[in-house]
Amino acid sequence: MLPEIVALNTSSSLSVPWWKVVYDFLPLTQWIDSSLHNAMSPFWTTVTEMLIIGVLILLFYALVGLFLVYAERKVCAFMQNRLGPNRVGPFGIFQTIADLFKLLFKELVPIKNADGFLFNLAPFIVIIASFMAIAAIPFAKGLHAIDLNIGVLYVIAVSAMGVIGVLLAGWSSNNKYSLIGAMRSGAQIVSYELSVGLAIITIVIMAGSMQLSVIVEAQRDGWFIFKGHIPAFIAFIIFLISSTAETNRGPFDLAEAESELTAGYHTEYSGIKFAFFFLAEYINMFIVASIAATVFLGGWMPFHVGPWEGFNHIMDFIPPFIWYIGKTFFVIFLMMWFKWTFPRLRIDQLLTLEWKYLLPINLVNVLIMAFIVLMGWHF
Amino acid sequence: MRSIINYLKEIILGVWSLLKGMKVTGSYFFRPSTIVTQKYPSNRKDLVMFERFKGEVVMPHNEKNEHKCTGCGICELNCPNGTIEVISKTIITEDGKKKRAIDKHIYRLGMCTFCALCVKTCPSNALAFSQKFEHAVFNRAHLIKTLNKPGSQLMKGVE
Amino acid sequence: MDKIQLGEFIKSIDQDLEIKEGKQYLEVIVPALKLYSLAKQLRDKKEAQFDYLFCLSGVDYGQDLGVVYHLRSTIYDHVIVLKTRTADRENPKFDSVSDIWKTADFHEREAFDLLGIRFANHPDLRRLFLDSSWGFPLRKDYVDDINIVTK
Amino acid sequence: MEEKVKDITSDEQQEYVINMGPQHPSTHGVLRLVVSLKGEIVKNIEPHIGYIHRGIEKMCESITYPQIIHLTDRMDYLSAHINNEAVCLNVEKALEMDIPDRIKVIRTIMSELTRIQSHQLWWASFGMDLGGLTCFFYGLRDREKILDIFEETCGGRMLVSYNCPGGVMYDIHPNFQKRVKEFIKYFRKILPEYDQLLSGNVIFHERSKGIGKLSLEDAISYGVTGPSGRASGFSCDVRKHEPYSAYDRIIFKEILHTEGDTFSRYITRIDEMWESMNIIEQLIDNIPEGPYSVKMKPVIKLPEGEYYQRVETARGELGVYIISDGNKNPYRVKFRSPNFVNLSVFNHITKGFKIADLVAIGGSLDLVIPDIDR
Repeated sequence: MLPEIVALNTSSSLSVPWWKVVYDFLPLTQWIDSSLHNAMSPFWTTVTEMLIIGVLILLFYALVGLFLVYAERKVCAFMQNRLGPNRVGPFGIFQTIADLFKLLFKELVPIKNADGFLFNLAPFIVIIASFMAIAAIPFAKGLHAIDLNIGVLYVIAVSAMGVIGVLLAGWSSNNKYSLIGAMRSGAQIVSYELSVGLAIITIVIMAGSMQLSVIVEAQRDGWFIFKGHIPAFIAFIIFLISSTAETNRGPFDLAEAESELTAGYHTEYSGIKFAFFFLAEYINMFIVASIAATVFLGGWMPFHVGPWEGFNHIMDFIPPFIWYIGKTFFVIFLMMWFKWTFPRLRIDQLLTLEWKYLLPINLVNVLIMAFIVLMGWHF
Repeated sequence: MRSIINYLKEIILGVWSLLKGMKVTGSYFFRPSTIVTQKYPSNRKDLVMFERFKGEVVMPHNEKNEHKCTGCGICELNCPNGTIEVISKTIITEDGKKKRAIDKHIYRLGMCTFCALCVKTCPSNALAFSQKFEHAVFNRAHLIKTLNKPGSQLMKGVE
Repeated sequence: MDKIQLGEFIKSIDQDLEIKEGKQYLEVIVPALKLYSLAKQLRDKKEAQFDYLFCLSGVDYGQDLGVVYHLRSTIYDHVIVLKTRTADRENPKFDSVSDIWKTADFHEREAFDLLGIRFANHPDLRRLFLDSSWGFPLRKDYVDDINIVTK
Repeated sequence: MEEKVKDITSDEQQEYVINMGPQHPSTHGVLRLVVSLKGEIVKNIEPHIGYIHRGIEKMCESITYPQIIHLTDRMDYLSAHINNEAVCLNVEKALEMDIPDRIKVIRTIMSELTRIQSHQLWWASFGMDLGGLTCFFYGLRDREKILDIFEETCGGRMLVSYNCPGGVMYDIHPNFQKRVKEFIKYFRKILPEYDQLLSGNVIFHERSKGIGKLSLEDAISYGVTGPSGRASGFSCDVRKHEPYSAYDRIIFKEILHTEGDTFSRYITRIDEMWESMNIIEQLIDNIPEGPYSVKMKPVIKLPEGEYYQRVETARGELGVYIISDGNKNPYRVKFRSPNFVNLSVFNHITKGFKIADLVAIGGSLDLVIPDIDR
């Protein structure tokens, strides 16, 4: 099988090694596009493509969600001297699937005096918000649902929409704990959205573009976290902190604060509606991590060290998709590590952290970065 | 100026304390040998309880189906919860004397608090604790046990 | 102060009080009416300073109902026991000491709950463990055919 | 008739009453707190207790003295051994018995092990209250080691029922000394990890310093004892003031802090764990030879009179007040349980703080609900 592909590809472009061609998804997507165009009218082509992408993202969504739940449980178990899930399947890998079935079959408990429409709408808003954000993320070269020229802005804007679902859930549940949780979440997201934006702007200044594919392409000879040295690193840390807060994860999980508010905004949800919140939390984490990977760690770009040709070749050999996933999971692991180490903050401390520490540091950081870019002091 | 230095110092010390915490959890994450979880139902075979473990009260019988219980009822008196009930009968011994012996030694596991007073106060050491700890049954009536085996007799030489 | 000095001290406050040398602590039998003023003096007087009420127990003596106060001074480390009782079983009433020692608040609620002893001037005398339909279980004449099983 | 217009801006109208418990993750049992809030700020807390009131004091009146032991086990189940010791000491004091040194030393070692395991569980659940779930597992992991020691010697893990009037139930297990020494060695290495994970953590400092201040006067007036009281500078360690068992022959210091906030309550307990290890180390190598139990009459009857015994449990001062009328059953038993008294201060120190602080303060008071309800 392999030699054939090599033969096929080397004929088209002799200068590039074969694996670079294989790892480029652009020809594949273009081929699908053109063959669809040949078969049907442009309108139906678009519809079919949308359907295909929708189904693919849905599948990816479910897989990532299930895997992340499993990974989180394993990671936290190992940090806590436990084994974690180990009953269903080898090493418990089917545990989350079993959980999924459990959640699917569970009764949806109707809540007395709850605002029924909003109560049912809330989980969908949360999940749609995270669903939309996935569309703009470049998984590998050419593996892109949509390449907006304001990709970064789009992802941040859309992923922040989930808080509306959280607010609605808290409000409509007719539960006092839920309401407190929702209000906390609102205050939290409004504050931390600012830091997320500013941290990314630091890099946008360097890249000179908000298009995600351009940002990734600009990191061909070095990731931004290395290129932008000190300010980029600070921005990365701030991004990590504030994005953890944005996804309502520990130590910033005040909205659900299980020791204070039992389960916060999703106290009253059960069955699949609860699963939506649960899944959305993990997908949000994935999205945030993939933005961090794309913007700071070079997306699907392999790790290159300037003059080491051999080393760079070996790195090139690893498929970009693996690079991308690896970086994303590294960031996710960092976030899990935070969650399972630190105690939770209080709501006023959370806001103090944002307005007194992160925001001023961030503003100064943007300034420094602009200056560095202006003087050309970056690598 | 001093306030700025303090501000930065605060941040650095804070981050350092957080990193120290992460070191602890991180080091355990990369040392799976420290895991303490026992895979309980699958390690049943080599799971040994300590010999003093108070699982449930039993009446040891020897191979001739003999026990040491004389039916004196001291255990029943000492039990704080009414867990034990001794039903005695009178038997006629070989030399023709009437003698008290147990008919049934009833033990209600569901009420037992494992205070060990019955085992400790038994004058003839007829009772003991077993190491069995899997007591779950589907019917509560199964928790009422008769400790003396059917057809068992008093061990010779025990008064 | 040791027991003898304490006894003399109590005598100096009120001649009529009955003082009993207990096996462990000095015991003072106080009439219900004198209780509050004695308690206050015991707390405030410089030589005594019984600032720590470490136990307050209601007791049913069969005929009488009584309250026993165990007091200790955190400064001098001496202990005294105040005992008071009343023959009125229908509406037993003592003065509350919860404004002298705040810990008495809960203790008195407990005594009210389990023995039905009322404390005048208590800020919030409600039942603590049981609901209002229960009797007063620690009284000796309490009967409960359902919950108390005796062989 | 004039209709009164409701003033919706008054404080009473704006109160947001939430019902924490009886089933709530941070009340550690069936404690119900009716919390009045204004926004996130706590205005008033009203504890509702009695959900597991079993009437232990009433039950004691109808059982004999050795049988009381299994009930005191179930009061403060985390310091079961110390509770039992209180009853036994009281009975022995009433009978004016001489207790051999071996029993005293065994009891002291066991008490201190109980104190350590209780503080470990407290540390675990306190970390969990603050949101650091990992603390919970580390605390329980280390506690398991002590429970194993208990299980080997006493046969029980939590409710040990090891004391009895006149001594202890069984002699210590041959492995006991070796295992305790191993544990001390292990735990001396692990305890600094607790500090790295929680005590030194900047988030934890923010969450606990200056929260729930209890002044010395209030601590005495409310009778808050144990580590919670000592954190306010209230010298209330019964082991020092009225030494019982072998505490009069060992050198240890009473841990006192003065701030009285959540952090100093925390650090008092951590220091107590170190101190308890010191106590055990002093005793473990020189357990005197002798009988493990004094022969008692089959029916123990206390002479008529009143007896009061105080001991220091992991949560404070436990008083056992026995009134005997000369029968084999006590006439009246009163347990002055430390948690019951410590709970009374909860409302006082939590006013004006936030919900999250309420959880932190509740955790730092270390309430065990069965001891409150009895």
